[in-house]
Amino acid sequence: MALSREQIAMRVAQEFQDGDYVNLGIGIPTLAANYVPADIQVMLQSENGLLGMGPNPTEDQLDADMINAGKETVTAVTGASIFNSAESFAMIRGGHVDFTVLGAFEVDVSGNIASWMIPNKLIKGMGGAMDLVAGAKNIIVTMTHADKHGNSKLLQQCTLPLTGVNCITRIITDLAVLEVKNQAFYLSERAPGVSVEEIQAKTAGELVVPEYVPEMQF
Amino acid sequence: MALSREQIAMRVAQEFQDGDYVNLGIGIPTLAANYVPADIQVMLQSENGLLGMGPNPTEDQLDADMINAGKETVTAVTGASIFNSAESFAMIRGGHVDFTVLGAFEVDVSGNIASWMIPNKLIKGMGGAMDLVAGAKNIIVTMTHADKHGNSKLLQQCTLPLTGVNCITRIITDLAVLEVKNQAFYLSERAPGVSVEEIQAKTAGELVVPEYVPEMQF
Amino acid sequence: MAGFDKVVNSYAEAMAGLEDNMTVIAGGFGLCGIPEGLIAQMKLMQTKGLTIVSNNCGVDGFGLGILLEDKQIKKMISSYVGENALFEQQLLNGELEVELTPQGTLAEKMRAGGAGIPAFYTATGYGTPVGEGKESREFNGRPYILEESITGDFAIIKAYKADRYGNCIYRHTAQNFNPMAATAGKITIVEVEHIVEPGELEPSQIHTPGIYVDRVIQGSFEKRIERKVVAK
Amino acid sequence: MAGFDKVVNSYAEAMAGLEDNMTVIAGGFGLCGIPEGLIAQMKLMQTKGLTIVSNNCGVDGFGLGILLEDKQIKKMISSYVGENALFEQQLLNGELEVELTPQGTLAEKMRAGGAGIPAFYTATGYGTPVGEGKESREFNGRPYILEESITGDFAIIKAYKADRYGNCIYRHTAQNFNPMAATAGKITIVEVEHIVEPGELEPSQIHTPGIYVDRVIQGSFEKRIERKVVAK
Repeated sequence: MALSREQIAMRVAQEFQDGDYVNLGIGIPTLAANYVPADIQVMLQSENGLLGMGPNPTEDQLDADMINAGKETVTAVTGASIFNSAESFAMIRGGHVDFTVLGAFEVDVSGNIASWMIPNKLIKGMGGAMDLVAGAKNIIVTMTHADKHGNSKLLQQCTLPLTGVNCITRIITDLAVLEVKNQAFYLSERAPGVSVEEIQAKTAGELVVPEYVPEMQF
Repeated sequence: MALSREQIAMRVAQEFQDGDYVNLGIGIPTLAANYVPADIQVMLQSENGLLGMGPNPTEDQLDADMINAGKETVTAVTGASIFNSAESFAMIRGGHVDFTVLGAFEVDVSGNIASWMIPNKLIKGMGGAMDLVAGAKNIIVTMTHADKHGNSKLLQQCTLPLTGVNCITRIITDLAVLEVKNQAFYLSERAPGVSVEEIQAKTAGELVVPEYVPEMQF
Repeated sequence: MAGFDKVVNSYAEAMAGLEDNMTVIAGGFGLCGIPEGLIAQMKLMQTKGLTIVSNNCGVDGFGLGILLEDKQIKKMISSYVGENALFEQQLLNGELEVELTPQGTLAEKMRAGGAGIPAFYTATGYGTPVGEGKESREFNGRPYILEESITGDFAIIKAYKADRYGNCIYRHTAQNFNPMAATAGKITIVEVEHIVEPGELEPSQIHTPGIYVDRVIQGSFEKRIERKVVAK
Repeated sequence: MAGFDKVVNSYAEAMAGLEDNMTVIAGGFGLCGIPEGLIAQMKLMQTKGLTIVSNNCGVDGFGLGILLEDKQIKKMISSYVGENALFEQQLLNGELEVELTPQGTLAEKMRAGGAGIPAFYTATGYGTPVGEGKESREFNGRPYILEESITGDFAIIKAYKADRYGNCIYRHTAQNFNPMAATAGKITIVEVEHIVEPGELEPSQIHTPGIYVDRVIQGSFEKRIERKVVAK
């Protein structure tokens, strides 16, 4: 059965290693912070200038000067640092952030990603997404495998304006975990109870399926 | 009579205006700090990362962590700020320093300056001089008008490797104050008791002499 | 002798010299760390045809959003502008131009503008609409695009503390774009929660050295929270 | 679970992985703010063929100067190297190569290296020997040259305080090149006067966020003064 948003987030959190600096986009990626394994530590970077983002504040802790990149009130963990936007993106662009997790409208077999703009709809802007996909060492895209109408979001070639090129190496959807390499999607795990056939049917881009595809472990 | 080093420094200090941020090179320029008029305030920038350089410390104040660009122990004035080298040169390169005063081997009518390298002598390096001449809004060159052998240091074209091009607008020597413009040196003041003829004799580059050349006032 | 005392006593004095069609760089991220009173003064002055460089354009009725009400803004250079309806309407009507710039590129463009660096290469935006029409070049086998720096006629920023000489420190994440904006204005004005005397700030802890600052004004801030989220 | 605790217990551990022919970026200005113990460890390791990027090369017998004694340095990238006789001798003998780089360009090259900016334009050095062989281009009618960024296999820096996570603050003008160097090393090691616990440093006052730092070592420093000048 397709994963819930929380289950996708749980699977994402399994990617983290002890000591990773991680930037989590809005939505499912942010949920992943709730599922960091108990035996490891990760530190969250928020691109408005906070390394070591903590949970949302209590009413007592509420502070207008303490927000995250989603403009939500947050706290800082012990050992956090706070800096300006140029420094924050020096970290990101310079490859110092170990992991970026973000959503997408489309991903293709070349590792291209489209996540910020749908022509003829209102364009709100890319925020920090283009810097993040150009800079992080590892990027994980989280999204549903297909849109509401059943159209695949894993394409041979993106149709929407791109956020970045040749940058996506791993995708975690509600159906599967896939690697992007050699101009194809490599299926490496499937959601519990989801068949390879269903994944094949919902993957428009070239898909490589090994003989044995294990189920995700939670 | 030709000015002493102290007198050159005194004449340099007359250029400063209240509220100026000033970078003073090693030698005569540094002496100018001693002659800032009593009714104005200037703040000294030292390119190793100090804005608001104060006098040398007493023995009690001596601190290895508190030096200037000449690597001499210094103090900081009240209201100083201390920052890294990239920030320091952002200030300089970005044109935020109002005045730079530095020495030179040669200056020419195009506003070129040579101050860091004599071929076939040991090359020690340019330090921050190239950044300073490229960045400051106003640069004053202080030097003797001629070298020990009587050769002019104000040339039609510099012969030594350059520190910067088209950047010098004002020169204060032991004999004169000159502006550099329209491919010529314009004589604007002479040292007390120094004749226009002497200045003409010691200026190799095109020199424009107005009808009346006032003596410097101290 | 005024020396380095940059404190002015009114918002009118603080924004003196602002004229139609100028470029203003504004610090802040969302509604966090914005110079509320300087923005209000710009509305009062009714200056038109402005180009505003700021990561966002406030919200309807607060922050830079209030400059939209009387159509004072001709062009916005921002990374994200999805927070207000008036913006959307003026954009769709063709009354407002927007130049969307990746957030990190925007921060770096301001820094470069202040630092005398006219242009730099970045991988951000290569192969996307942001890279269109820009020079691209490979370094070590990777493609980058050339981005030019930004400077403004004015920069308006918000600091937590500033001394009379303009040395500033920022509080928490209200720092954001303020330090870069401060460097990139021909005239830079700091609106501040607390004016202190020179010497009260530890020199090595100053975020923005006073050399970048032309005027300091004591502000009074609402500090509105854009998205209040509290722990359950 | 090591988490973010980056403290190592010996200089050998601190410099582990350093090999012949690597590039090392070193913080410091003259003898101020230099990682004395890490340099001494490099001498002990007798690593050869090093390219050292640092504003200066110490003095005879102290700082980076001690790496000259056994000819460990192949190339120096510096702005000013006039402080030691051994340097001069090896340079004249052709045993040592030097790439003189304007001080501000050097600082910016390190910063750019750490910030993922492969190259930038600067007016510094245009029309001088520094600009020879480099691309030049006009922006707004002024000529600039293209300078490429610098990164190193290692960066060695000196901080006043660092917490176990590698967050650093510097004291007075011992800051200098250290923050930029910290960002530009594949492996960055901080030698520090005082190791503190996470949370002891105010987050918004940290000069170098721990993300740039791989190892932290407690140092003991001579802090030699290069030019002692006292008021008369």
